[in-house]
Amino acid sequence: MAEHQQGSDGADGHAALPALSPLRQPLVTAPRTLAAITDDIVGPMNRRPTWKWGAAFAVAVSLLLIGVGNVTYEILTGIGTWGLNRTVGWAFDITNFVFWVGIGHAGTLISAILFLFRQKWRTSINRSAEAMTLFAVMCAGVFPLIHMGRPWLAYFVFPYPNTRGSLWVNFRSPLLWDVFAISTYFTVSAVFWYVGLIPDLATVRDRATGLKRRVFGWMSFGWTGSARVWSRYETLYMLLAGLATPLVLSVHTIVSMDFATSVIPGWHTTIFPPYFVAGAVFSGFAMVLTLMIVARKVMGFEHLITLRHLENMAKIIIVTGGIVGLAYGTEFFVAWYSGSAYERFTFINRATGPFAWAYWTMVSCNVISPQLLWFKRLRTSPAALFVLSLVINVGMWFERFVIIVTSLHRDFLPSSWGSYAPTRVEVCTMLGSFGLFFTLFLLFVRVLPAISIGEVKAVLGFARAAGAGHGAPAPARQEAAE
Amino acid sequence: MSKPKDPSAPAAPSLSSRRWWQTLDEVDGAPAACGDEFPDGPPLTIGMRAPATETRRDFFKLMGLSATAAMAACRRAPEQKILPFTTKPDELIPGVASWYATACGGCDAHCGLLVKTRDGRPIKVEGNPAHPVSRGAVCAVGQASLLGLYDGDRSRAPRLAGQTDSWTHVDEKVRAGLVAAREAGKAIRVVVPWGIGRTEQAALSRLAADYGDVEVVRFDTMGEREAMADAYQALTGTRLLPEFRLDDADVIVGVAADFLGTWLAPGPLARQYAAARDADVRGRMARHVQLESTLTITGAAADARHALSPSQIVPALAALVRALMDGATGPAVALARRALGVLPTSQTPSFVEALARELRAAGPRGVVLCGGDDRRAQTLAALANALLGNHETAAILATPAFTLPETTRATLHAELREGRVGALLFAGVNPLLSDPELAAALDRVPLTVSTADRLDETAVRCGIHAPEGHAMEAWLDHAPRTGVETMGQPTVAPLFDTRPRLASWLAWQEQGQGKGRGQDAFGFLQARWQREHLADAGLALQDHWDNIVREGYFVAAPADAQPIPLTADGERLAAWLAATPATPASALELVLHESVGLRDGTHANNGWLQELPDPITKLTWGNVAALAPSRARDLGLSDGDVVELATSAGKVRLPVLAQPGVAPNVVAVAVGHGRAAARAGAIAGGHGADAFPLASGQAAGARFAGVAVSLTATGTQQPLALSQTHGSQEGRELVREVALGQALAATGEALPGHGKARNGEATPAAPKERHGNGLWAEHPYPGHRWGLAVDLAKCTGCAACVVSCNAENNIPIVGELEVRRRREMHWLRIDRYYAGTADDPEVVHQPMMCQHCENAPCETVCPVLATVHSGEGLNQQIYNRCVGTRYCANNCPTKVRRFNWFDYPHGDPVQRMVLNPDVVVRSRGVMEKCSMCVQRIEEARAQANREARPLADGDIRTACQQSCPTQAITFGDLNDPASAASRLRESGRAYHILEELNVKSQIAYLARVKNRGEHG
Amino acid sequence: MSGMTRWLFVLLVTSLAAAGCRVGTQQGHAPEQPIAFSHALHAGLYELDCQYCHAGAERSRHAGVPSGSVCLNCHSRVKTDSPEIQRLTSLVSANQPVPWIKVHRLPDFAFFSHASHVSAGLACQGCHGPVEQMVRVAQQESMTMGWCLSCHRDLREAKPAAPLPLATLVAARLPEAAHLPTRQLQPPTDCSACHR
Amino acid sequence: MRRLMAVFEEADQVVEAARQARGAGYAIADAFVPFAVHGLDEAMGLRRSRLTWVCFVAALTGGTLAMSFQLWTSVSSWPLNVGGKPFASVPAFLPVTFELTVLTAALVSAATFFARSRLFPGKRAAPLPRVTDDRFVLVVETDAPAAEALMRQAGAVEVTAVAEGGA
Repeated sequence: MAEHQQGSDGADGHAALPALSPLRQPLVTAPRTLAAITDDIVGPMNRRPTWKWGAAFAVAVSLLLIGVGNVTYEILTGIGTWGLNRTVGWAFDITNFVFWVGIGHAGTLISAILFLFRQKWRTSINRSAEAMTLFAVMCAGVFPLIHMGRPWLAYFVFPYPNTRGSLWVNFRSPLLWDVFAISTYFTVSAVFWYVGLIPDLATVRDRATGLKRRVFGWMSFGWTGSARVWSRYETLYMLLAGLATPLVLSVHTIVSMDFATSVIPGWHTTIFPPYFVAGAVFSGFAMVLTLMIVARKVMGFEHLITLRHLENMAKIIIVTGGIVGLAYGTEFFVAWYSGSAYERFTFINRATGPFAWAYWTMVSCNVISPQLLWFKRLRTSPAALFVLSLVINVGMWFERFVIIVTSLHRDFLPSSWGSYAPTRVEVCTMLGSFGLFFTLFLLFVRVLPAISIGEVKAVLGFARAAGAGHGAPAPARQEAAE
Repeated sequence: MSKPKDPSAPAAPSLSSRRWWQTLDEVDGAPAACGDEFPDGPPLTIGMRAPATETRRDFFKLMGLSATAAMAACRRAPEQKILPFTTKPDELIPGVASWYATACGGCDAHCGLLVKTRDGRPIKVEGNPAHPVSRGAVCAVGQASLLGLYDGDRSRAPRLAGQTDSWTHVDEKVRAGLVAAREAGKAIRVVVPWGIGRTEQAALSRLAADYGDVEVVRFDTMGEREAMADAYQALTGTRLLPEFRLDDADVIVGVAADFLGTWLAPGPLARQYAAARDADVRGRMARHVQLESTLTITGAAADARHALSPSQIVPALAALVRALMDGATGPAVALARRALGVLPTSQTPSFVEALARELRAAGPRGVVLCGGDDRRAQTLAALANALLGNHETAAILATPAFTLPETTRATLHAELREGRVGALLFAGVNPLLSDPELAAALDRVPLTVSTADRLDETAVRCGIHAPEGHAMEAWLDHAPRTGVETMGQPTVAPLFDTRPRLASWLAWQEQGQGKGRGQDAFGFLQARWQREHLADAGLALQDHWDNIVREGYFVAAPADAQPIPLTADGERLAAWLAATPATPASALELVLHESVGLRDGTHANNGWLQELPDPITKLTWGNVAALAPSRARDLGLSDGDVVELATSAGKVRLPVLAQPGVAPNVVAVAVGHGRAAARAGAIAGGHGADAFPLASGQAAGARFAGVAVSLTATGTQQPLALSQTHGSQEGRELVREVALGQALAATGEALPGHGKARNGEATPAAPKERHGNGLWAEHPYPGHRWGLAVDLAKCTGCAACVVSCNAENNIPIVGELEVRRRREMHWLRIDRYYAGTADDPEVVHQPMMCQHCENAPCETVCPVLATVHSGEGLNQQIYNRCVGTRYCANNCPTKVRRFNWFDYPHGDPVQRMVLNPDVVVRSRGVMEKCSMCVQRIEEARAQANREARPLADGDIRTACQQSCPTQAITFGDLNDPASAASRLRESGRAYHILEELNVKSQIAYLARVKNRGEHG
Repeated sequence: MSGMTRWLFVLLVTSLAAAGCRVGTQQGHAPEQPIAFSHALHAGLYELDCQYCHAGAERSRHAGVPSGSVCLNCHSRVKTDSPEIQRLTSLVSANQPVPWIKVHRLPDFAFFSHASHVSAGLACQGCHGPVEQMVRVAQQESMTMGWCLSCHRDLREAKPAAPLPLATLVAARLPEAAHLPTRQLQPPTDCSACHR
Repeated sequence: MRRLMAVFEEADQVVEAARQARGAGYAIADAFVPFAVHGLDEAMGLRRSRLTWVCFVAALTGGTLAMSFQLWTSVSSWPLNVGGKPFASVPAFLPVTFELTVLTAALVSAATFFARSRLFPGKRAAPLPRVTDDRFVLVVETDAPAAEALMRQAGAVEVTAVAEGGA
């Protein structure tokens, strides 16, 4: 019976859907049984890793090791091993920090905001997007720590009772806000991610045997799929999504305040929070895109992560890219309009000074290149999207570099004007962070269900409720049952 | 690149609104400048760290880096021992500083010093304010001479034929050699520095008495004093040096004389100069016109400056003398006429007429200061002064007569060539550095002795090296001015097995017959003083003596020296002048000059001076071939291009620097750099190039200025260790200037374009709750509120304050590579900006230290409260709390915060002794900056408390303030309206830097004043 | 657990540990000294004034440990048979310092001045405990920054009048000293008072 | 008392079955499903979870604590003049307050959920076969044959009677 149903459904499902809602591509173009979906997602975890995965993992790990080596050297020798100087006190370190925090944004944003807006298409990508968030925040977190002159005293930034009469911390410092923002963001995202993972862990448990079963049994908290728990679970998930959404916005707002609250021309500006958030979403989605396009190829998820997912993300990139472009323009206008000679100089210097090359790289990557996405052919071509997403990530990295370095290297007193050039250690440290990120991500797609089984099944339900939309699926059932 | 701000601004008499030209060669972005080379660990430096910090830091590292730290944290810190004296000297209390008045050994000026010693080691040099000549002024070199004391590369024992040996052997050998010379009827020559004291002269006359044909040659590397003395000999018959007193001058004309930086006695001269130009006190301001070939800080300070090549100096002076002759009387007129007769005349430079007019108007209050070793120029300058009649006034006086039989360097060369010299003794001087010809002749002298403090270029060629140690280790007196003697007392026992020069002279007397033999140096010196000064004193000898030693100087009546009578015969003068070598004009003329830091190279091994940015070029750790920007452009050279300079004498490779203010056909090179590590010391080695080989070979006459030189590009590049690479103010009102008229008019109320330095307060000193332009009530400062006032009208950029700050605050030396990476650690820097045109620039200096802003941007952003505001308005930096995020430095508008990029290691236990025990030595990874010498504030407060009295204005003097030769810096309590600092902030010239940011700087700057004279 | 989480964990543990067991505190530290000198005997029984031996206390940052010669002022005659004294004598005659072990230690970034505190009329025991009862000196107080601060804060509140320093009185020749103003103690609480 | 355990293959069937079973007055013990089946909770007549209130209270407490701790440290415990700012720089304290609000809210809600649902790491679970994969199970508090018929009619592929506590 099951076979028959599947057959028929499969047939008219494919035929019917376009007719029913011509505007809608199917969310999931999978063979239509729940078991099949479980197989598709859990399957890769049981198969031996493909050579592609192995190669990717090898590269990632070696990058990670390079990074670890250089960071160790830096911590043992001194920040002097970086190219910084008395004028430019931050460069690669904080650039990478902001870059990774930015990457870390799309994850929770996709999950939370799209969940709240009931955007069903999120289901195939939210799991890995959230994982990406966690790993990116880890990478980000490393930089504030190693950029300290005395990282072994980093615990000073926590307000713990001490013997210094109690000397607390400076709650007025944006850096301290960062400490709280980043750790909160990491914790909440982790909880959100793990809560979403539990039912799927149970699924894996119930198909596994031996040690694996015990491990996943431990990890899945004894989940039985009870409907009572499910309904409570839905509430919790909704709450977490509701909490995560403003959190996502607050984190990059606070990161932007590292600059906005300072006096340095080019930093001291009020448009930074929205500007940074947009930028973060922009870069975040680009990174999700990069990862998804790779993942669906390598893990064979083409039918779960469909062109429609890619296209939707491309659209969001156009929008956020536009916002970022607008911000660039606004900065210049305000610099001129403010009448502050320092502001004006800073921005003229940005576009024409020693670091003009970085500025124009940024503009062409972030403002010009996304305009190609107005063409549907490009929006729906994974190859093109892949290239574009990489370009955008390069551009967003340069955005942070431009903001930090060009503002610092020529500020108020011309006597102190200087320059900056990275050293090998800094470059290797940055590579290391990419190594860390991809190592974690590749492990993730191997050992955990990279796509939310439960949610995809739920969506499948709607997909199968041919045409009747989200409403009561019952009538559709009868038809199908005939 | 930004364009100059608003070229069409009206030419109001304020620098801010004058048109600014773009920086010359923007080094920014050039790979050479931003040094992308991979820093391999900490640079080789002699930065200083106390030994104890090591264990503690490792302890913390361990703590932070692993979870086992929890345990580690509870461990007891390693044990420390206390090793008391076995018998404590009575005068010494551990932890309490004692001060000794003594004389500076930095140069021939021998200014009066107060040396601070802690637990037996000198840790700071300050000026002796009571000293009648130096009046508390100490230059950068004097400040740094402290580090010279702890120079581990000094000789640690005497040497015989290169091998270390005992003093007794050395003395025997020297005495034998001297006797041999006498027996052989050969001459014995002693090469001594200028300005050796009376006692030393007495000691040398003992030698003369013992060994017959003993004559001394007074030597100064650049030959300036020599040339001057020759000129005065021609004019007066005696080889005297004029002593200038500028306090009362109305017109000061400097001719190739960097008298604020390197010439004769820069410290005292700068003090007098400041007095002469202090419009607030005098009601008028001496006008200063400078004629020079390369830009010096003296030229930078001048009201008008004319760039002349060396060959144009004599014609200009001749024209000036001619112009001064009409209306003048006295013997000078006739002499001048004769002199001008024999000198080649050229067309009069345009500015001379006006200059002569000003000088004539000033009469005896006009002074011409002439530098360089061109005897013709020196003679003309002397004549000009004579025509002004200031030989009879206090403007120029003769320095004390020299009592020893004397000969000149030229004669010595001749004698050496003829092989008439049986013994040649070098009293610490190092002629072979600059005089290769002498080196050649040296081998033929049986006995050669050097008392240099290290195995320098001369000592290494001498058979015997009898190291004299450091000035702070010896009793020695000096006579800076007739009637004034400075007492130099030792402040520490000799660190090494060295012996003061005076002792050596005495030890080398012929033994075994009659009086005064074997007398020790101190006894000899004291005996002389008792004979000459104390005999007639009413006081008990001992009291009087103690008094002199305590005060550090002695003024004998008459305090004033004799005027200089011109007694020369015109014929002989004319003949001599005609015979002196002229400075020929050439396509490209070389100027070798001393630099403010290293001077003639004597201090090449001094890290503080090597890392001291040159006040004008801002170059550290080396020298350059400075060209006029237009010339460099024509030659297609940009900063850092290495060129080869070739003169008839030799070749040198140097990087080019396009230096505004250098005369168009001049290449200017600082001497004293590029000495070999084996000769000068490890620190000097490998930085810059030795320019002396370029000096013309001739024994006398102009050797260092006006040498014809050729320049060829090598095509290679060498990054320059510049501490400042951008010369324009970009039209920002950082350094402000007012004209003299305005400055005098402004009594109290603000000048146009000058916010009164009040941070928008009702009164500057209202301790109650103050509302500024801020959003919230400001924090009250009920007690004291410390602040500085910096008078840019007085600051000459001489950088004495910078070195003083280094010494006081244990600031590490980071080395050339790190400076190239722009990581010098100076808490106090001097910003230098240009105005005007590239070839005729105006220069402004601005000492820049932590502004101790009330609304300090750095404090708000520190996550761990490592920098917060004190109840007395200080911006405190707590090193042990700092985790090193560098956010504060980024957010500092004046970029005065310095970060410890590495542990600046300090291998040398000798050098470590210079550390100030009242200031912590910062570890790697922490931020540091100017503390307004908070240790001095606390010291003074504790003192006042113990004496149960309130702190008085002047109790506290910051390191930079104390030794400032021009007293440009004033520290004080801003809550006390009567304090000097508060009063200065009330001046109409006062303003704050970046006031528009409302950071409320506690440092007030007083706008620069220029006396533009008849056309200004 | 990796990256940030690991670091956070380490830091948390460390900081708690640091807070818990009071880093660097040496309270109760009582090392064995090279010579068994008893403060109980000298300061307690014989009531020698502290500053007879620790002469720097009123004038210098460092109270100072007496030079061997000071001990011998008495012990050249007193109790010369004791082996301890003989060890001392031999050290002094060999011109060797006595290698005392430091008991009260402040880190080298904290500047403490005995002069300021003694001349403010504070009793030595306030910080050093009842030394006159200690046979072997032990660190009585925690000597942490918080401990210093609490006293400074309290005194700032209390504003007690301080007697004039002995040195001042002597300088002022006692009769006039009566007319000298008395001082209010205002111990600083600024960081730079101790950290420079 | 015994229970009926009906196994379905489709989500809609279990919803339908639940609705009818309640309509027929049978008490529904619980359902076991592989994903959050839309409408099942209404069908089973489950009350809305009160987790939202827990979350709200937690947020309030967290926020209040955060702000008051910052005020205490910077105003009363050790007031320090930082960049001339007032001791109580309330605006500057908002970011940390907000972050801690969210943090406590999230952690407390999650913790409450796990506690209430008795889920914890390592808990031994005896899940019904395939309910985490592709089977939907409805457990009814009865063993009446009518109920069984109803289940079958609603599309149950298998109906078994189990002892108390069987699921």
